[in-house]
Amino acid sequence: MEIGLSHYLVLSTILFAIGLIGVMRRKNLLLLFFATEILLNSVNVAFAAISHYHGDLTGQMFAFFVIAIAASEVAVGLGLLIVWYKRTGKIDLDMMTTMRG
Amino acid sequence: MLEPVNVSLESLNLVTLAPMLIAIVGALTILVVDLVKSGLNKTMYVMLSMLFLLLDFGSLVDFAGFFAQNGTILGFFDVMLIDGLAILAQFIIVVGAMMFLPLSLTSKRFHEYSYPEYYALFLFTIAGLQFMVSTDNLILIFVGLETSSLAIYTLIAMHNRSKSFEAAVKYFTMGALAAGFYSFGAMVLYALSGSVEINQIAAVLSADGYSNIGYVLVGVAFLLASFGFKLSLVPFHTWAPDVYEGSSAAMAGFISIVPKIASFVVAMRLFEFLVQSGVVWLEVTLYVFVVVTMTASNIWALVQNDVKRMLAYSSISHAGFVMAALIIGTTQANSALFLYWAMFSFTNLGAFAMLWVNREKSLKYGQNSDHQFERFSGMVHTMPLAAVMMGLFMLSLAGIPPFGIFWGKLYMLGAAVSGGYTVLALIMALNSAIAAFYYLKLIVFMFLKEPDEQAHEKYMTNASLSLKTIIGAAAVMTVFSVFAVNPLLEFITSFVYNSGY
Amino acid sequence: METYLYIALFAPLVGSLFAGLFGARPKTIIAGLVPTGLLFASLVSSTILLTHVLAGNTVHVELMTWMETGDLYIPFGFVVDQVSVTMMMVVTIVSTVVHVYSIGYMDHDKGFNRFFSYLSAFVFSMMVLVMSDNFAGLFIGWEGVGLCSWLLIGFWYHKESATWAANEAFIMNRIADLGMLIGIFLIYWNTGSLQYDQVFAAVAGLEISTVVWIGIFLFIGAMGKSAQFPLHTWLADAMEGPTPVSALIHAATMVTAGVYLVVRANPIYDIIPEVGTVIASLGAFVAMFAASMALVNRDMKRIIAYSTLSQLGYMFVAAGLGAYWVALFHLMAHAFFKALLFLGAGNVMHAMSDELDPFKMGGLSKKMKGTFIMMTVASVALAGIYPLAGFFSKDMILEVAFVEHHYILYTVLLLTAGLTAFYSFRLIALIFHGEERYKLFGFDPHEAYKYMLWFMAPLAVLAVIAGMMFKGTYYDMVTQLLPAGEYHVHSAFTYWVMTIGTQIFVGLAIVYAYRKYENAKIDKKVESGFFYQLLFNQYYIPQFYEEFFVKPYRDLSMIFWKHIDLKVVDATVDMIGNTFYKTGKETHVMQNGNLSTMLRWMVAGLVFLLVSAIVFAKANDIFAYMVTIVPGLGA
Amino acid sequence: MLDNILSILIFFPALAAMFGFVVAKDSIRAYGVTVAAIEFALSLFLWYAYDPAVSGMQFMESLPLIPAFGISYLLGVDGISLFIIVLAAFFTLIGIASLPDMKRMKDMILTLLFLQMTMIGVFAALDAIVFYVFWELSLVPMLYIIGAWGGPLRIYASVKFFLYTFTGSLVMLVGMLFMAYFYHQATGTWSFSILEWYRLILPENIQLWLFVAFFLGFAIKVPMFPFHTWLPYAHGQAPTIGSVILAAILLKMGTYAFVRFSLPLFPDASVFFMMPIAVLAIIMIIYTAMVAYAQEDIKQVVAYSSVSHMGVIILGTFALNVEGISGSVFLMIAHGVVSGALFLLVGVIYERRHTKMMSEFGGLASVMPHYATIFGVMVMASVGLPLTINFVGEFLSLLGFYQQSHMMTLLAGIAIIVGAIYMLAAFKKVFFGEVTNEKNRNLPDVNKRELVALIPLVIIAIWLGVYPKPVLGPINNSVESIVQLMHEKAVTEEAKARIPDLTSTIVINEAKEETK
Repeated sequence: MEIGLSHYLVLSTILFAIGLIGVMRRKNLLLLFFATEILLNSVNVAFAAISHYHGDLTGQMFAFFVIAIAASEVAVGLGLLIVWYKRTGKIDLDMMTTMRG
Repeated sequence: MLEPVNVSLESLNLVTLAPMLIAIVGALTILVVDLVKSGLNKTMYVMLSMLFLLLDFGSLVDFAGFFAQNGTILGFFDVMLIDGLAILAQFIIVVGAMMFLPLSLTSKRFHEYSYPEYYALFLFTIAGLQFMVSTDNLILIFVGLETSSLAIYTLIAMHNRSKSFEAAVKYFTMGALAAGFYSFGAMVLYALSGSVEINQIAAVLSADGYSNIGYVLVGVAFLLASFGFKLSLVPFHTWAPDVYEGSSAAMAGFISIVPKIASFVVAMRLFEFLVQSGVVWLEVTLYVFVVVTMTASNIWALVQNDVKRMLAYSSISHAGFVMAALIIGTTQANSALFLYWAMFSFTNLGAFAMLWVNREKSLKYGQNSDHQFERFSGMVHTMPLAAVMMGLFMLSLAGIPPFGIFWGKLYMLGAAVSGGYTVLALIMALNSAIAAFYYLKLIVFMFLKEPDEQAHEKYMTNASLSLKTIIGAAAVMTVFSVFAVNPLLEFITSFVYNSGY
Repeated sequence: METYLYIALFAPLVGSLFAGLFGARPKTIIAGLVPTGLLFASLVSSTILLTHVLAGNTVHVELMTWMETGDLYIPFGFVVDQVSVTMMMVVTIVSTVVHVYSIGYMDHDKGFNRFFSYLSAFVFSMMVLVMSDNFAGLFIGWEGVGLCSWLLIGFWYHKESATWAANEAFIMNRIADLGMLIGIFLIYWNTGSLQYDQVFAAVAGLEISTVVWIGIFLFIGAMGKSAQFPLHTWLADAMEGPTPVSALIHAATMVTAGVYLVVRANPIYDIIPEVGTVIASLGAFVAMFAASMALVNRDMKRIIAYSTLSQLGYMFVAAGLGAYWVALFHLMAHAFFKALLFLGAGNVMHAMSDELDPFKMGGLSKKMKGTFIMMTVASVALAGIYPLAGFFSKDMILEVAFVEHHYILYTVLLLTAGLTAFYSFRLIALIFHGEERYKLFGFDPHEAYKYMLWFMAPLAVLAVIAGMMFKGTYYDMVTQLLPAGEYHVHSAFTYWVMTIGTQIFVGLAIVYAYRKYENAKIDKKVESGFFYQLLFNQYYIPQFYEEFFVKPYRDLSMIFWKHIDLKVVDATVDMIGNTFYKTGKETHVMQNGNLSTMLRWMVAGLVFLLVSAIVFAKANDIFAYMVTIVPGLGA
Repeated sequence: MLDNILSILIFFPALAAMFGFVVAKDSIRAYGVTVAAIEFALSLFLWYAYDPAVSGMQFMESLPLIPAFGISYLLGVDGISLFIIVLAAFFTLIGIASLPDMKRMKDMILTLLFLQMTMIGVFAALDAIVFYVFWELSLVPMLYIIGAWGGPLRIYASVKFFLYTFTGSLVMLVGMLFMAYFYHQATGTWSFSILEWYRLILPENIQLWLFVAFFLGFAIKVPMFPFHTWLPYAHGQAPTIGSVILAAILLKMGTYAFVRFSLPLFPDASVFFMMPIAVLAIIMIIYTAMVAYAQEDIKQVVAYSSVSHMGVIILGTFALNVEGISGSVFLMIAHGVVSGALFLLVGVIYERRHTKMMSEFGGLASVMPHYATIFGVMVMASVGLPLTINFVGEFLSLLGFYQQSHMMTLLAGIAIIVGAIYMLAAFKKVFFGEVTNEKNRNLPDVNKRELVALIPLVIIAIWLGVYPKPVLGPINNSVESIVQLMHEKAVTEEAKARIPDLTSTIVINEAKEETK
């Protein structure tokens, strides 16, 4: 069986779904960040595959930008996480409900 | 084998990058100055940033003149697209930034303003947003979006209160999810069309006759979800109230105006061609979004106990109102969007600035939030002028003529009526009536209730000359907006029309 | 002549305003004298105008425009012609007498000044009513007398019964005024004018049904003012006002305005004899109906009021049968003797410290000789004994009924004449004859001031001679304007039988009344009888109105307010507002502050979008699939 | 001066109010009275300079405001608006002059001056958007007056007043935009000028929809049944001055707008909706009169009586003939005078006793005879006694409508009965009988300050009742031109038949003028 574009796309979709489920289920902030990374990277897989399929480099370029942005996101996110942890000693999402309504 | 790169510098038209570069250079300059000599006063940084923003503004004026004569400018591998929308949006972004920046010159000391990084990040935000609006390349939009967003997360967090961290984390996490949606949506469109340029995608799709409509819709659904987050459409709006509450009033006001106009422009670029080419699903979905966003957020705003949170919901509602322009899609509607947002900027600036000057350093015992309605009880007795100002802003937000937002509302309703969306116009009109209730609530507290004797609240503790000036300017704009409407409208209409929207 | 017209019209107004200046101050005699003097001037002017009219002229002036819009043009126009001058004379004579009388009668009243202001204002309104040359002007006077009547009935405003009666009178009149107003509208839209001359000229050319409606609505107006059944209850209650008021307003002048209206509108009613018959029938009914209530009543003023009502019925019979001049003649004669009767009653009341029950009086003739004579004269005139005024006017009405072949009406009226004589002399007997029962109740009666009696004398004289002396002159004058009609029974024999028979019948009634009531015996058995109770309670009509109109109105008002306005209309509005607010309250918990929930909302939104997108894109396929799995869905 | 007199009339009080912020508190009443007196003098001058023979707009001012969207600052008065403007200036003057001492007097006076700007603006505006601006803006000062100086439920009442009217007028705004859109369709240019709109002939079905949209805005303002429930609250809670201005002027905006917008713009729809509106008007007249009768609070009686009278005005307006419309316009002024006076009178007693419950009073006629007299005059004017101002309006309104429907007029005529019932009952409860409540024993009669306000009103109420011509004449001329316009514009046969053709009349009138 040859691996075609659709396989990559299915893989990407599955990864994205996993990411989504992670985003919804995770209560640990760190793991939540992991889930968002999975989301972004699933798209990268698809971009690379589509780029190859179209014979066009734009998709790969997009993937690179996504990687870069994901990296900076992690930087900012972890920074926030650390500060949060320093202030509260927890990284549990359920503790973060002072604002509501 | 790769072709040798052969690009002439002229075709790059690097000057199209000038406005953003000015902002980026400004940010870097501030950082460099800090490296050379640290511990400088915040006033220096504010004024430095203001200067760069002014330069930015000057370059925009230049572009505007150029556009008026020669039309749309492309540049930098045709990635940059300086059309009327881009210029109008950048005007609002830069002017908005210039109006909000002086709000950091408070009389009380706030943690974040002593850091030069704050100003650098602020300028990065502006640059990111400017990128976002002046391109139709999905990659650059993404980059611009994330640049500005990441900077804003940090800016919010720098307020250094536990609520602001919570707000930043919430905003950040949801933003990350939205970024995922965006990239997935972009991926689907790229897969269908082989391009990331919006106009080319449009061309390919229509040449194709929208044969893959199902996949197109999936892609559009993801993009819509992503921009729904940025534009705070219900149910992607949940971050907004918390972020507004968690950040300082100045920051909240900024978030309510400047990033949103950028997202509007991108949404116009992305969705309007689809609506125009008869993608009924998108039209219906947008219709539902507009109605639900306006109505639901209005209803939630009714029950708020905190003015800032109420204003957050009100901003959501206003965004929903303006989104109607995307459905109507006529030049009049798109012009109305810019007119509305320009008017909204001044009024909202005034309202948030009023909250900002009333800000206490820390929460008093028994207070849940900074700007509870009760704090404003009987304000007209203690601070009549301030109360009148705040009242003006509330009336304007409620759409009472002849104050600013009324004209935007009028023109938008006019566009809806002319576009044949009568029911939509009625729903929009009636929503204004619901909205009037919560704006009135603050007026009731300020004007109709007696001051709470026990509280001994002090208003305007955070005021300084620059803040007062900003508020005064906002009030003048709000009251005398009627004289600004015609020139603005003519300017906006010609720019929007010449950009093909 | 115009000057005299204006003096006749405006002198009372000036008097009223003058007295009004002193309204809130303690009694000033000048506040009574000046209006009286001015009224006398009005009387003199009226007399001059009368001579002018007798010479065959009329005066018609237009003071100024009142309303002018579209095709409508209403001026303040006044006309002195044969009919109006008659009314003017009646009004000014009676009111001059009443004014003078009131100076004495209201001597000790706190509201002396106020009283004269109201009284003169009434005269002014009445003059406007009778002198106007158009229906709108008539309506001004119409409502003006209503207002003054309200003010004067409720003059002693601290008395609950007085104010209640005042409001009742006003509101009942308003009901009728609505009819009048509709009549005016009908006239305007069909003839294009409200001026008498133009209307009467145009009315002949209208469809008969329209004229019928005009006639009916105008008569409804007349029914209110003249207190015809079923709008009659206010008149008896109006006796709460000071007695001079009863004499002037509720006997001599205002209540006859309805008759005046029908007489004035004779060209309309001439076209529609059917309506005339209805009016006459109602008049005859009221004559009998009112007289029956007068038979048993134990309130001196109410008895006279019912008598007035009964006489108004007579007038309507005449007017309804087309004998307008007869109606007007009886109106005039009645004004004189009825005013006299009331003023006499006023004297008695003064003497008896406002006691009204004649059973507590008796034998007053010794103490009050003048009053006794005058009241007797008035009663004789009322009973229609030759040669007093009542004979000429009232028997004429009987003849009219007979000649016009309305024998039922004739019979009713004849019987009523007997009743009239009976209750009139029942009253006289109870008050002036028999034992001096008042002593039991500790009263110390005294005769009224001399000048009051002197000023009543002209009325007494008129009551005696008006019929005899003026009938011919009057007839010649009035028939220049009103349709002439000699109502003579063709056979002399019948005439004499009728006249003498009537006289004997009336005489017997008088004798019976004297015999029965001279000693004021109260027959318990009769009193507990059904008919007595029925009559005594005024046929239970006031109770009926209270039970079926007043109370339901009050209750319905309460229901409208408490249950409809507050609980339905307003509550709906509030409910709409509250729905929004409550929806907000219920749903804003979705913003529970938990990041996970927020993220889930976002994903839910995405899923919703995706699902709807797919459904939309695959709508046709899905439908086809549904058709296959659920056969019979139809394509 | 004359070219800009309307602008001066509108903005003079507003400017004066701004300057008034500087005036010291103890001198503010004198300042307010002076300003209002100047304004009133200006309005009288306007009346003086107005040419009653001309039926069209006078003192027109035009200034493009937002030409890109066809909005211009267009002002003008005709016979219909002239007198309401004078009345607005007059009521502000006597309102300020008779203001009792209260807390925050300065705020009150400045608010009243702002309110005056909006009131005069509404009646002088000939551009729909300018009209709308003033229309909405008038809510704000009123909200403050009711909400800050009102009774215990003042906040509820003021917010309800604001939101209710605001909601209605938003629908009206959509209607206006539609109208402008149709104008744009027909001519290719945007315009919100009412005079331009007059020239537009719309198909009937569009007229119907637009009529409904405008109707909602106007009906809530009037207020018509069943949109009237804000009014009793507003009146019940408002301070005296608030009720006076509200009843005398603000409510007239709605009825005025019917004459200015609904009739000439949508003649066919007006004919189509004539009967339904007449039914509403009759419900208003009878039902609210009955509700008024049930009230325990004297002010509520007057408030509901307002609604009832507004029913007659509406009925006259929808008579669609000169008699009816002239009558209704006249009745607007008449009702302004009379209800304004009645609210002032209620205020007099409220200020003395701080209660408005009728059960607290009784027998006041002997304690306060002058007060009772003035009250009595106004009660009689209110029940529409001839030779008082109200009668002229009511008579003409009903007379006018009689041409359209006999039965409806007969039912509406019940107004004169039920009106008498509640008014006389209330008058009786307060003034007649013995003085039972000791607190009422020594109440002072009306003082000079109150008389300053009341005497002129009494004079007007009688003067215009006896001699309405100076007011009725100009009204008539302008109404004639509107009716003629409607007749000419009417599309359907029925409308043509219902709306009289005045060509001959107008020619005759012109001939008359010439011979004069």
